[in-house]
Amino acid sequence: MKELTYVEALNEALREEMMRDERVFLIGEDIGPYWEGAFKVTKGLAKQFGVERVRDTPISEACIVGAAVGAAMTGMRPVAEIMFGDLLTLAMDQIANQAAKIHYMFGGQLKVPLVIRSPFGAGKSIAAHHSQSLEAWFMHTPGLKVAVPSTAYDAKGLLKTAIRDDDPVMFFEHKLCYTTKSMIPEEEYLIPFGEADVKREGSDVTVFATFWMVHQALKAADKLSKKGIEIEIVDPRTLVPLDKETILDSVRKTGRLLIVEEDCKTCGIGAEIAAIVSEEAFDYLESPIKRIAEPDTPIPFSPVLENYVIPNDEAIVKGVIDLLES
Amino acid sequence: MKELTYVEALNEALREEMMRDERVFLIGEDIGPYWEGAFKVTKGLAKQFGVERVRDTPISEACIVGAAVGAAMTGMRPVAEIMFGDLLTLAMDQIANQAAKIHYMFGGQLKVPLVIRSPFGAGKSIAAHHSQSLEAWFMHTPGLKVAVPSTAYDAKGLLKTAIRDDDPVMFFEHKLCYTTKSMIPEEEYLIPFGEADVKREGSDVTVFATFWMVHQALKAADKLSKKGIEIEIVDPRTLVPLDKETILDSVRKTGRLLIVEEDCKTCGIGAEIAAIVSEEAFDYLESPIKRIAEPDTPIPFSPVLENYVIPNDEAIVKGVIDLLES
Amino acid sequence: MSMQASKTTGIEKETLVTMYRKMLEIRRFEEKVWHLFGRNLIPGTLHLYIGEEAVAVGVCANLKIDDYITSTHRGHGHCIAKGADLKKTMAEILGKKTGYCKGKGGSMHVADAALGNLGATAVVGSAIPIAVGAALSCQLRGTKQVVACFFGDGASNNGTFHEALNMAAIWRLPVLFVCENNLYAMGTRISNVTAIENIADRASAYGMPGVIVDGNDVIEVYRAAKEAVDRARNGGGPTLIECKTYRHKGHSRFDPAKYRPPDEVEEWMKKDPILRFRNTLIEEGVLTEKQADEIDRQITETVEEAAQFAVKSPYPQPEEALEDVFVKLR
Amino acid sequence: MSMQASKTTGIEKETLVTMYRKMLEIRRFEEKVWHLFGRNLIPGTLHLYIGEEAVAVGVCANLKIDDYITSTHRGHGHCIAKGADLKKTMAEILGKKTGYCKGKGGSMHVADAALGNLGATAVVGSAIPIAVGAALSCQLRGTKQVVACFFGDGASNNGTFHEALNMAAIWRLPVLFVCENNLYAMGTRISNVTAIENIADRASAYGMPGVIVDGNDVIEVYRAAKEAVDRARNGGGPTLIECKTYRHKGHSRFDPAKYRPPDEVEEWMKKDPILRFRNTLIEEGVLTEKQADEIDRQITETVEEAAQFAVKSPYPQPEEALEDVFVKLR
Ligand SMILES: Cc1ncc(C[n+]2csc(CCOP(=O)(O)OP(=O)(O)O)c2C)c(N)n1
Ligand SMILES: Cc1ncc(C[n+]2csc(CCOP(=O)(O)OP(=O)(O)O)c2C)c(N)n1
Ligand SMILES: [Mg+2]
Ligand SMILES: [Mg+2]
Repeated sequence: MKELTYVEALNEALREEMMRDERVFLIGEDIGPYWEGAFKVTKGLAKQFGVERVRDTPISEACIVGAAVGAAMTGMRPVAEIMFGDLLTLAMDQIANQAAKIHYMFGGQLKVPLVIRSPFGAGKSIAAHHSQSLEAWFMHTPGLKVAVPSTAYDAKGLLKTAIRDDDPVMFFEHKLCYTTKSMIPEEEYLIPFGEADVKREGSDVTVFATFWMVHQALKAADKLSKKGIEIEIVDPRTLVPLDKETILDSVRKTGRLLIVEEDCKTCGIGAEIAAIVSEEAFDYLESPIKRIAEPDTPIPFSPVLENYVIPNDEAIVKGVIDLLES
Repeated sequence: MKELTYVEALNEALREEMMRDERVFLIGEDIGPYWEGAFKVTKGLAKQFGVERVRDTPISEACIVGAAVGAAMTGMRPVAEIMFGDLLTLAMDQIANQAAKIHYMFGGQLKVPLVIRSPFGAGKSIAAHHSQSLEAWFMHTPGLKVAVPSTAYDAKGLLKTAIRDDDPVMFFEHKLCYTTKSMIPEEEYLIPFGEADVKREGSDVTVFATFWMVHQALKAADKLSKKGIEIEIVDPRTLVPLDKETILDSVRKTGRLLIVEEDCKTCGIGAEIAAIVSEEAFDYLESPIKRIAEPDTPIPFSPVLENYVIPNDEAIVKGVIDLLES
Repeated sequence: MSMQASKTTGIEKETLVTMYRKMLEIRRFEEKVWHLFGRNLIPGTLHLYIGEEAVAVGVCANLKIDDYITSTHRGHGHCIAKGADLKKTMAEILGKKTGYCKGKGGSMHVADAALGNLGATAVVGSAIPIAVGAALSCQLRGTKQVVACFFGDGASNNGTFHEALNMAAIWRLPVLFVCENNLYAMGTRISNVTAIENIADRASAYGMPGVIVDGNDVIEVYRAAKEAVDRARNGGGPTLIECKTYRHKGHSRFDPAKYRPPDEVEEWMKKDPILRFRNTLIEEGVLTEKQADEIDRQITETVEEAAQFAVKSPYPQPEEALEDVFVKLR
Repeated sequence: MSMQASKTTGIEKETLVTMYRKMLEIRRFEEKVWHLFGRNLIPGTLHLYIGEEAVAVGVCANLKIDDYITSTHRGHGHCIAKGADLKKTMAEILGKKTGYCKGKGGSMHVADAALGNLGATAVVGSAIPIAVGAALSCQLRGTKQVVACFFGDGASNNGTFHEALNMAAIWRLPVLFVCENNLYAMGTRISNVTAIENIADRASAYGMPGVIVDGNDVIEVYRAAKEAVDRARNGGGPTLIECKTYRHKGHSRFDPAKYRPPDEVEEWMKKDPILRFRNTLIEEGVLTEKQADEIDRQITETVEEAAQFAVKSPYPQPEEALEDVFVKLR
């Protein structure tokens, strides 16, 4: 075992997969030897594998994804990096109309084993164009798988699985998770898609959380534990496929659900979780489902404002207590 | 009063607003004198107002929206047409990062009084690239208003309101609604945003529906009525702002909610409605909320397949009965 | 006619006849499709390739079976030119289970992937980056495959064109950008929405060769494509080939195309690529009138069989709509 | 030096001095910002304009107050060149309530809309279509306003560039596309990702004039912009102006810019636009050394005051995050 940051874990996953399978190559802006990724995820890879396999591109997001789609369809296994999740907006046709639909539209003739890596999340004071969390858009796009690792351990195991998957995978990362650390086994491991991880067990309230919110929930759990309240934190790890059973089982056990999401509330990922649980575990619910999310605003720049919109451990503590009192 | 189709009603709204306010102009592909809109919504307008105000563009969706944003910021009131909702994917940066965020990001200094018209919906056997319903993406984008008229009457009144609104409005239309008809008053009328319309009153089950699903629900209502079941059909008309109160009031009355949506189920607009109701009217619910939606697939071409994925009146009848029996 | 006489020089007779057959196959196929649509047997809409056959055929005649193409909403011609089976193509257009895409794609998406057709996209311009990616793949895998990317004049004003041509150029990728300039994008005259006359002139913005050819002359298309394919295969990078052509019908099956001046239509009808090629082949002694007629008869028959097959084929089962979302359902 | 002597000819002394002041204002402002960042007073990141001042100033000197500009992530210079108040600019960068955007925008979005700055966008290339729309608005409203659209070399490979330049050209819109080619997009040398050497040469793909200027020579920029502005105002349509320049610092405040060869950096440092302009002004007798020093002293003071103002200004109230989503909350 060794301790790695989330960035290092991602880097290790890329390196291992590139060594294992020479069809794997990386394409994106400033991922090569001069910058090694805006968040350094591709550090050392251009050096090791050459600039042919770690390709710096022009600022052409649509074509980065489109080229990755074309390469994936013809025998390669590209991992495209879009520097910020907000910039996926420039490639939505290639992602949602092409990558997601090609296997289906052509009746299964073609496949698109493609990974698109991109970071989401606020908290770095880089304002409205660099801070969004758009997971919900991609969950709402049939044909895409969606991974959302919250820890370094999950990041490595899920990225390796993503690269070996035959379908297009939106592999989202979180800017604030990049510096978090996990113990990583020396030996190789993969984490299957569609298996939620209970990040903490508890019996009073189920807390659904992803990414940075998992870490906030863990903090909240410690505080709540001191008050004698035990929350169970369910981290889905992949949103598509979604491990509904683990979520439902937990809710059936606790009878209460608090959803904590970093995206803006309306039509966010939490809406789907709430809908599923109210459809499928209605009779187990002892109180209304509650969502804690960002308000429906763009992300503001000033830290005072930004901190106000991002849910934190305090909000979770309060939310759990409210739920138990309702 | 006169009977107009949805297309004619939209056309009349555009004409009236262009006559009223010379800042209003139209921009899009093939909306001018040669084609008059893929669905003929702009019929006769180039002739009446000239090609300066009804501008045919190159196939440059991002720039159509971007140019409309720039014009809106500088004193004009553009109405941009994107020929199919699926093609909004090409303009997502301009829509979601620019139009939606400019007022906020610049602290209220600038405003973007822009309407983007685009049709959604399946049912015309034009396959995966021309049949999507992506309302949920835009509901999940703070800064945008979202209109979804189901009838000719609503279409006209809402479009006029949209054009006079100071914020960017995503004005979605539905391909199958285009030929539906309403009685339209001779005198001018506007429909305010954020006011749902109860398309049919009933006491047994609340049915939330938009667009073509409203028409399916109305058909289902007739069938159910014959069995002695009265459903209440709530058509929100705008998704942002959303008239939560009318929905909640109806659910408080009926105790049951069936959501009928044409988009694919996961993270669709119905998820948000389900989440709201289970948060805010939990104690009134006599049975679990139920969603009828498209499955999580792209829209297939062959009518046999396509009809299978689109919810219809039969599915609604069954859904209502299931709800009452659960 | 000495000019005509030199036309086919240097091209093997077999190639010439094959190209003629393919063009005619597309023509008769499209005519059949037009007819079936009129009989309400084809759901949705249709974008016919009639009049533009020389482009797809002239280009694809230079491709090997494992070379790739990308196609468009007006894709039947590309599909057939790359060698597709007419039965499965027709069945797909009719929405049948026996179609290439099992009825999931239809007219706008019909493709035979096994023959290197990477699919027909209905989002204008969206396949241009995909073609670049396929070409990158060829380069990375070190196979000597090439990619031919078909798109319309209208597509050339989309951002994808720009990003893709630049990327292909900087990496010297083995790809042909084949612009089918049929003068219109739906009802929009390309000259009304494009700042310059020739799309091929945009090649200079990417430092790649740009060629303009008479897209109704299959020999010209063939020669230009040959040069570009050779260059691409030998590491010389991409080429932009603009083929000036014309669609005989409206944009889609519903379009009467009233926006086109009648004399323009008439003039282009005279330049019918199949008629011209037939005349050339006969004048140059490659085919006799009789042989040409016989080819037509055979093809008409094959097309008829394809139609029969398609009409008689079953529709998919409704639940098949749920299949093929992912490679393996989990 | 006779060549130098002719440089400022024909430009009013007042204009020259104003330009010099503005350039220096930007420089001293940016230095201050750099310093405040080091003191942890600036949240987020920073993209400094140091070294590129001649571009924004040379262009904006030709604009009236009601002309428009669009700006980028590297936007402080544009903002100040268009006349913004230093206090409110600085306050915004520090995230204060007194800033232009009430703290909602920060460094990457600071803009004074009342002065025609349509905002700084942090999505590279995304303001190019917006500039086209503003120019369309000018044309439709029949005001003789023009638009200057600033963007980087990196942006020129984005699809928006292509769509926007074509649209501006077909409608002959009053817009200047000002490409600030500082040779790099983050760590990427533009020559590695662009198929041709000069971005201005892409103008020919849109049938518009393309001009290359020394972006470190404010007089050259001024003259090129003047010609383009005059043309635009008189209905002559758009121009693409490529200004070859260099950023003295890294891409962002965190970037040591090790990817740049030291001798390249050194060479460009010698071409510092402010030093050069100062020398020209003194040599040509527009300013004395003393006057130039005095200007610097004044500006340093004003910048210091702006910094004081910003540092002392209050942060917004947290709940203000909920305001300004819509024009009127409903
Ligand atoms: C990105 C995009 N914009 C608009 C449309 C609607 N549309 C379908 S075909 C077409 C015209 C395409 O013109 P061109 O590229 O010249 O091809 P042609 O039809 O002439 O073969 C348009 C506008 C679309 N499918 N995709
Ligand atoms: C569309 C887009 N892609 C990538 C980024 C990340 N990014 C920010 S600045 C930058 C470089 C921009 O280069 P250039 O346009 O030359 O402007 P410069 O920074 O040199 O002034 C990049 C890649 C972004 N903000 N937007
Ligand atoms: Mg065309
Ligand atoms: Mg640059």
